[in-house]
Amino acid sequence: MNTTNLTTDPLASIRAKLSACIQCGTCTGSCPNDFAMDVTPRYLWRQVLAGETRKIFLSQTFLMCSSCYCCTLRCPRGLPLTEAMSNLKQIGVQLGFTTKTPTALFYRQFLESVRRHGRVHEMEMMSGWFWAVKNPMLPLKFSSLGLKLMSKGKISLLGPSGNRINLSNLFRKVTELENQA
Amino acid sequence: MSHATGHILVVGAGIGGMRTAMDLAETGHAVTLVEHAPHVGGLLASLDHQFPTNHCGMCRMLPRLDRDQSVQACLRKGLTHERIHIRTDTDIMAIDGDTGNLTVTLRQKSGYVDARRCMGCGACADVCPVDIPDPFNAGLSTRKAIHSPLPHAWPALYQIDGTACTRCGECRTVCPTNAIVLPAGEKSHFRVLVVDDEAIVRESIRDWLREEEGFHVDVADSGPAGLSLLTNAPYHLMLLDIKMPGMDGVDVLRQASTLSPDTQVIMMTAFATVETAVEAMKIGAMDYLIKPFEPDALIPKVMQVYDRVAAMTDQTIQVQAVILNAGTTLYDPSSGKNNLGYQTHPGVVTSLEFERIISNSGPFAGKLVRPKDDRPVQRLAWLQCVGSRDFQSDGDFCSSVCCMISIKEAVLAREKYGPNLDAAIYYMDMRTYDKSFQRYRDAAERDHGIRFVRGRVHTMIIDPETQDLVIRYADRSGDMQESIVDMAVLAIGQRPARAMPKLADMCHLPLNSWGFAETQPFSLTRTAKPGIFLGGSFTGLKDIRETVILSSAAGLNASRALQSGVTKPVTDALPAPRTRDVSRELPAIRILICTCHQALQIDTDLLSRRLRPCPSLLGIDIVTAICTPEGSEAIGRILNASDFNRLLVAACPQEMHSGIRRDLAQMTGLDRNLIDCVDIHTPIFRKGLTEHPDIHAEMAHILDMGIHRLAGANPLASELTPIHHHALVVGGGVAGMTAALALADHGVPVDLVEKNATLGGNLCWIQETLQGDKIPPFRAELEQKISKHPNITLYTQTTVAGFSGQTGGFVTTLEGPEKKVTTSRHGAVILATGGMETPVQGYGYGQSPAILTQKELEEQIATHALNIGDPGSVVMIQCAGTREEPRNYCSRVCCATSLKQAMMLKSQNPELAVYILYRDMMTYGFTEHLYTRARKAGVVFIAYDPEAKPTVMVDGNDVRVRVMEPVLNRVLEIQADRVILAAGMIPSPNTDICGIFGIKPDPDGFYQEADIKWRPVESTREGVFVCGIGLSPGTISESIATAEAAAQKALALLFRPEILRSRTTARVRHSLCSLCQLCISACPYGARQMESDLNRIVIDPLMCQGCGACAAICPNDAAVMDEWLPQHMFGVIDAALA
Amino acid sequence: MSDLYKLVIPDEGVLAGLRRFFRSILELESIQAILAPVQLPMKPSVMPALISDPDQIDHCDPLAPSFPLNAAKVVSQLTRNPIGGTVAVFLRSCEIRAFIELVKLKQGTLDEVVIIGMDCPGAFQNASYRRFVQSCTEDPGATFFNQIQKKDTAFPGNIDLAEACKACEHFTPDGADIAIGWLGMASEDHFLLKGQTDRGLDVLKQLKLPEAAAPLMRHGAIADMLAKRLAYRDDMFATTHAATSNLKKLTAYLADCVNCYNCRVVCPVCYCRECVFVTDVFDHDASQVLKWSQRRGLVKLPADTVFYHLTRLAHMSTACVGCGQCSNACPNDIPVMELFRSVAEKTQNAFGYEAGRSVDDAPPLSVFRENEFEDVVGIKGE
Amino acid sequence: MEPFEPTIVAFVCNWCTYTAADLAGTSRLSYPKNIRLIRVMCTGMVDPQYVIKALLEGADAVLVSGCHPGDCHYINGNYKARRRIRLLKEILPRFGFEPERLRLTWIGASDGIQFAEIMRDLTSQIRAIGPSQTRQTMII
Repeated sequence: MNTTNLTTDPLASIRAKLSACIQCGTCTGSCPNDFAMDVTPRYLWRQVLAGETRKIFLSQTFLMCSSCYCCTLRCPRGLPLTEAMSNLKQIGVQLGFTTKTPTALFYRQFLESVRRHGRVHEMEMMSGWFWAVKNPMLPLKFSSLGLKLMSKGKISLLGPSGNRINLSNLFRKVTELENQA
Repeated sequence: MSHATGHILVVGAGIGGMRTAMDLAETGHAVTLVEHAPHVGGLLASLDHQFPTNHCGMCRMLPRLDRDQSVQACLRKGLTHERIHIRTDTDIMAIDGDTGNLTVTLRQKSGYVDARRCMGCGACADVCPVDIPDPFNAGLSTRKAIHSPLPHAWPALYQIDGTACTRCGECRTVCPTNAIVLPAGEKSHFRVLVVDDEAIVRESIRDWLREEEGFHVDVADSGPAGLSLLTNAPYHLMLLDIKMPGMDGVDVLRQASTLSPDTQVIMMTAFATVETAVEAMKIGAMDYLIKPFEPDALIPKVMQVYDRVAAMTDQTIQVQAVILNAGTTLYDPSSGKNNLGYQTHPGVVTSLEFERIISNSGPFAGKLVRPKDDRPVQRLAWLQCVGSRDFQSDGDFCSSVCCMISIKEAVLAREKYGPNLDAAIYYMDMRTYDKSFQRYRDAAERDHGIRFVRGRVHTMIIDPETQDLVIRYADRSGDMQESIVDMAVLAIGQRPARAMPKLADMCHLPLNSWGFAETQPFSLTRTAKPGIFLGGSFTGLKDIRETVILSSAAGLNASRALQSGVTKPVTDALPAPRTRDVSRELPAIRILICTCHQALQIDTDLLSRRLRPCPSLLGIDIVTAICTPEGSEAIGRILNASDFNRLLVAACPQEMHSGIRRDLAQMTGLDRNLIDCVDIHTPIFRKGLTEHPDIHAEMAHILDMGIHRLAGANPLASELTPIHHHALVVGGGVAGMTAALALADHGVPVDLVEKNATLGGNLCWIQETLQGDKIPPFRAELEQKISKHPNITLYTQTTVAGFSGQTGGFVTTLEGPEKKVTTSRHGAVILATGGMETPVQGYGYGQSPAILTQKELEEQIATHALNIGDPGSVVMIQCAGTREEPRNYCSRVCCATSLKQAMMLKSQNPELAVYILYRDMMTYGFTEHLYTRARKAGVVFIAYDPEAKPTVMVDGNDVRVRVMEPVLNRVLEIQADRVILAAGMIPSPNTDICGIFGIKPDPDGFYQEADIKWRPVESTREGVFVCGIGLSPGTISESIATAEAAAQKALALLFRPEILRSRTTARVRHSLCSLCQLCISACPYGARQMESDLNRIVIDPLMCQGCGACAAICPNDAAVMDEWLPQHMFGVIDAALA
Repeated sequence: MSDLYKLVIPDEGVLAGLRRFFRSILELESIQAILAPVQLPMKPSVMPALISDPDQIDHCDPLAPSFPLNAAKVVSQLTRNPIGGTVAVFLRSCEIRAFIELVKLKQGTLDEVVIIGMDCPGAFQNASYRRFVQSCTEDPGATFFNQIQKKDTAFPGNIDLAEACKACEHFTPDGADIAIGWLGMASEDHFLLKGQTDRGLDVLKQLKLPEAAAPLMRHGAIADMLAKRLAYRDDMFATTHAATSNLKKLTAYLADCVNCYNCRVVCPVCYCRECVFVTDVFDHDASQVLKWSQRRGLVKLPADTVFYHLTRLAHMSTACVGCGQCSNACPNDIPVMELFRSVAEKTQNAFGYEAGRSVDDAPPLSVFRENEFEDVVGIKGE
Repeated sequence: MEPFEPTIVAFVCNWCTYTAADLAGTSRLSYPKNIRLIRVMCTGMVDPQYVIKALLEGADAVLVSGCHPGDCHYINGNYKARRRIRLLKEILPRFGFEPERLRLTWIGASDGIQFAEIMRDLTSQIRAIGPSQTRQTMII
């Protein structure tokens, strides 16, 4: 842990939230996605406190968080852990650490599809994602899932049947507001 | 009496309450001890063993100097003391009046059984159809609606739980002495008014209450109709609906509360209007029910009111002071989120329930099985911090004792159920903060094989097939662990006392944010209101040692309040019974046999023939019922002849404890110990006695043994030991000063001896306490009080050179400056020689000015000599050279001091980086909150293992600290501007105090207490009391509490010019003694010395506790104990085998 | 500097050698007096005496097979309070061991005494000794000692050693400061003098005696006497146990006892000033005696005979050194020593304690440890 | 003649064991009436003389019962009693008193059930081994 002063760096806001953490491990014990995380949430909070910014954004942990709020509900110090996870996601995007990871691309495709149709066009989103990730094996992994969903009529090639609304100006308004904040 | 005595009320008769009551009674006050439960003992009544000794020692709290004033038996059977009036089943309704003259209203709940007539035969319980959960076994087993309050209670007075009794009357028909009065006389006198606009509600309630319960029920269909009924006839209870056309329920309530204020009101509300119901409760409604409700929701509420009304016996008493010892309650894990599956998963039990499960008098008679499915248990887990250190259950404080309780239970379980029982404790910080706890924990881990696992278990999962409990937790290195157990014991934390809200608003007590009462600065017992004091664990869960200390301290402060002349002293010396001197007469015994309402047919001359030849037996008289007033007149008539000098009463067990011996002593003028009482009813009425008992043979043995016991009674009036009304306090620190002032305020002249030139001890360098109270003004005020106090003579630069003599008359030689020697006599001694910071070795101490101890840091902060570079970093290392052999004890205060100093530094310079390297943060009690605040303020806490201690590297003025960070699993190197070593405390290493005063030190050099839990401020020698840091490390207010407790114990010795020696005191028959001195080493209290100049064995009467060890080891009975002379024991043995 | 010296035996005989040795000790200015068995002028009986005048040494007769009383009580009286100087005492080993027991009970001290012991040849009962003296032609001591050295046990007046001495395995004076060894020294012209403690060595040094080499034969001689004695002892235990294995036999064994308590008076380790059986504790009321008689039909008086012996066993069996004085003193020739030694053997083994072995072993009932003798507690099968 | 009913003398410590006896009484556990309880302040006070006296006077068994080690009100009374009983258990069997006739037990304050069980087991044990030899022998 380098010994530069910890306060002048992007994680300051999160650190203020987590400083009361007593490393009891309850969040790790309660997290349903814990199996998929390369670094446990408890280790992550320790890294935040130690200011190891680069290492944090290398790991997948905060991206795996599906905001089920279990950890926040159970933290004996009442810390807003899920909020911290989503802040990490935002900071990751703002600092460009996480633009290239498959999960980030998946989110981008999802937002793109919602912006264009007002609802998700699964086929368009998944194919866009496969294309963006540029990993030829990926479509094969999802093919069995896709065929099963198609057979049940969950995915239609033409996209969502209901009325479609273009939400471009809504998204533009949001990006304006974010830039002001 | 040297000081003013008065009548003091003690609320709560747990361990704390009993300790306060006994202390005050021993110093001459009259005490009323009030207890809500039907028995004394509180939580301790159901605990068989206590840490850190794993033994039980409750009875060692009993008075030692005038033992004959109180009961001499196991305290779980109950407490009786001449000057303590105990009222169980009683609540405080109101306390008013100002200081020194308080009137208190008490309400005693009736037990529906006449205490004088019940002889505890238990026939009623056999026929009672109603089973209710038994609080003694924490609800795990059941008992009947009519029951004895505690299995151990003696005499076993049965009582009925009014709310559960169905009034079936079976018990009354069966009771041999018809002692049972069914609850609440006639039910039809209980008048209920139902006000509801829906007819269906009115009719159904009326049917339930009138047909089934037999109450008088009237109905009204609207508010005004109800009110008119209320005006012309009083009702005990009104069931009031809220949603009614015209006048709604709340208006009716408002008018009814003025119209007939003592009518209890229960609101009936639909779901939507619950808020209004709660509003209604604010203006006087007692409770509310949500419609639609079933009879079994309504009837218990009605019964509660019915009972209270029927059994109301309020009474007011005048007292000079009130001491609240109402203790605390344990957290109920089923409240809140109940994420650990308490009562839903089988095998999840609380620590109290586990204590009962392993107890031989527990629900399963000591078999370790799961309560719900009786499955045997092989694998056990203790989960710490349930309901404590947890925001989610709004308990951000540490309950201080759960860690130690879990260790104790784990060790007891392995000792009792064998080594193949797997016991693990899951904890965050193992809080072993007292001086003996660390070694206890190490022994648990090393010798008893208890596994200590760091990790907080959040969820209890049950494996559906095997019904095993699965524990998931993240261990230190972060990966997930699972372990399967049969039973999980929840170390439940504390919550305020059940009666806290009521008592708080009655006495206007300020409460802290968690609902516990707060006390004045520097005192753990005094409150803002002068006449009110808090004792024991009322201010927050304490272990037994602290509870006993705080209870004695509260007693001292209450007694001190009486001395300040604000109150008129009330001396109610007990009228000494005029006793006839019978020492010259041969034993002449008369026997009184109670036939218990002719339940026994006794042929007196058959009996006396069987007892012959017994020249000392004058005659046998029969009394029908000794416990009734007619019985006592009959006795009066029989005993007018004064030919006898000893009286044997043969009756039921109740009489053995009733005041009959005292009444007969007054009636006959004989000394109380010449009257004895034997129990002949239990053996004769023994249940299950198949063949008809030959009662005369059975009784002959018992009476014969009684006669020989009584013949051995010592007729001589017991001698008096003179007490020198003068006290010696050694050590002028905060403890010494407090003790000296406490004694001086009670009119006792005190010699305060201090080896340095000035008073103050450790107060000289400490600036501020944790709570922010400034020390210098407090120290100045204490010193000023001491110098001005007429009763205190101060000896500075003086040490104690010699000490000898017997309790109550010690001879001390003091050596002052320039070898000035003074000798004086003292009745009691209080040692308060204090302690100092441990001299530090290692961690680079001394190699750089940047490495300081906590004391040096505190001094530098005070003189603002501290300037750390910008932004600067400070590293604090806890347990630096302590809590490991050779000094394997926790000094209790250094963690809190580090947090205080860290917050001080952070407030001066928020940018400062502060790291605290710790093993276990010992922030017990409410200091836990400071721990959280320090974390929030940005202090970085790094835990280290004792094996991988941090190392400090110094080259030039660059100081670096290297430590292994357990979570990141990497070694961190911190550049530090200051390194603060928390080295803990050692006792002041001055002259051999223990050798001079003839008391034993403990392995670490502190004073060895007579009993670590039950006699914490008494040394191993009677008359020498110990307090302050010299006794054991502690905060300033804790040291003050030990000093006040020590003063209270010394007062028990000093306040009378002489003390009546107990009847059972050892005596030496010098003509037979061959001075082999075997009896000296046999005496557990060191009460015997060899006076070489007299060539005799001399006994210190106040130290002797009458155990008889000396009498047993002496081959030719030169050492004997009165009342137990060998020839009389032979007589009893002969009688037993006659 | 070895701790072995020679006690040269002059041609006048062993007795003269011993007397010269005692005289040389008495003449040391650090020794004020010497306690030794003395031949009384008026009658050929031997009694312990405190000799201060060297000329009187010629009366002392350490070889006489007379053991009138256990001198431990005498030495305890000499050391209960400061005597003002140092006294040498010549004691048999059972007297030394009894005195060590008395020191533990604060009845004496070892500070102002130099203990001289000798390999104990054994002695006769008082009655037998008187018969032996009459039938002896010349000096009884010398004749006895010569016969012992020649292992010839056909003593004049066909008498035999006391039972206690025949069963005694502690004949070497291990507790003494100075030990005189004659066993295994037959072929030498001197006895062995061994300083077993610093004080003993210091006295021997002052005497400037010739040093002695470690004797070769001694070890063997001791071993075979030990074997003989142990065999006799174990046989005695067996017979005694058989004779008292139940109450009926025990009462028969003690039937002649008249509660005269002589066995207690002469017992060196029964140190009580007044035995409890003569105090008020056992001064029973007449009504109680009548009650016993009514209950049992008949009660032998004085009562408490078996009770007395059992209680004495409980009190002093752990301190019994087997000196045999109790049998010696019993007017009705009850074999008290056999009973007490056999029980003492068992009780001392139970506590791993040997009476008189060392001053530092505390008497078994005066100390305790927290976890010991777990098997005694509880009612599971025996 | 009727079946043999043993008489057992029990020296019972006033603190723990007496409380367990009362607890057994109040919980209405039945235990045999052959037991004669003699209350002493502590087992450390039971002089070997009392045990010998009881056995010689015709007691079929003597029980000494006190607090568990560490619970003793007088700190170490029970340890001393244990050594004395160890001594007596060495002497008395030597003269024909079966070892079962002298027992030492620890009974805690809440061992009411154990107290009743011990009394029952002890009585049945002694009933099994028959009357004490003191009944047939004339004690002198």
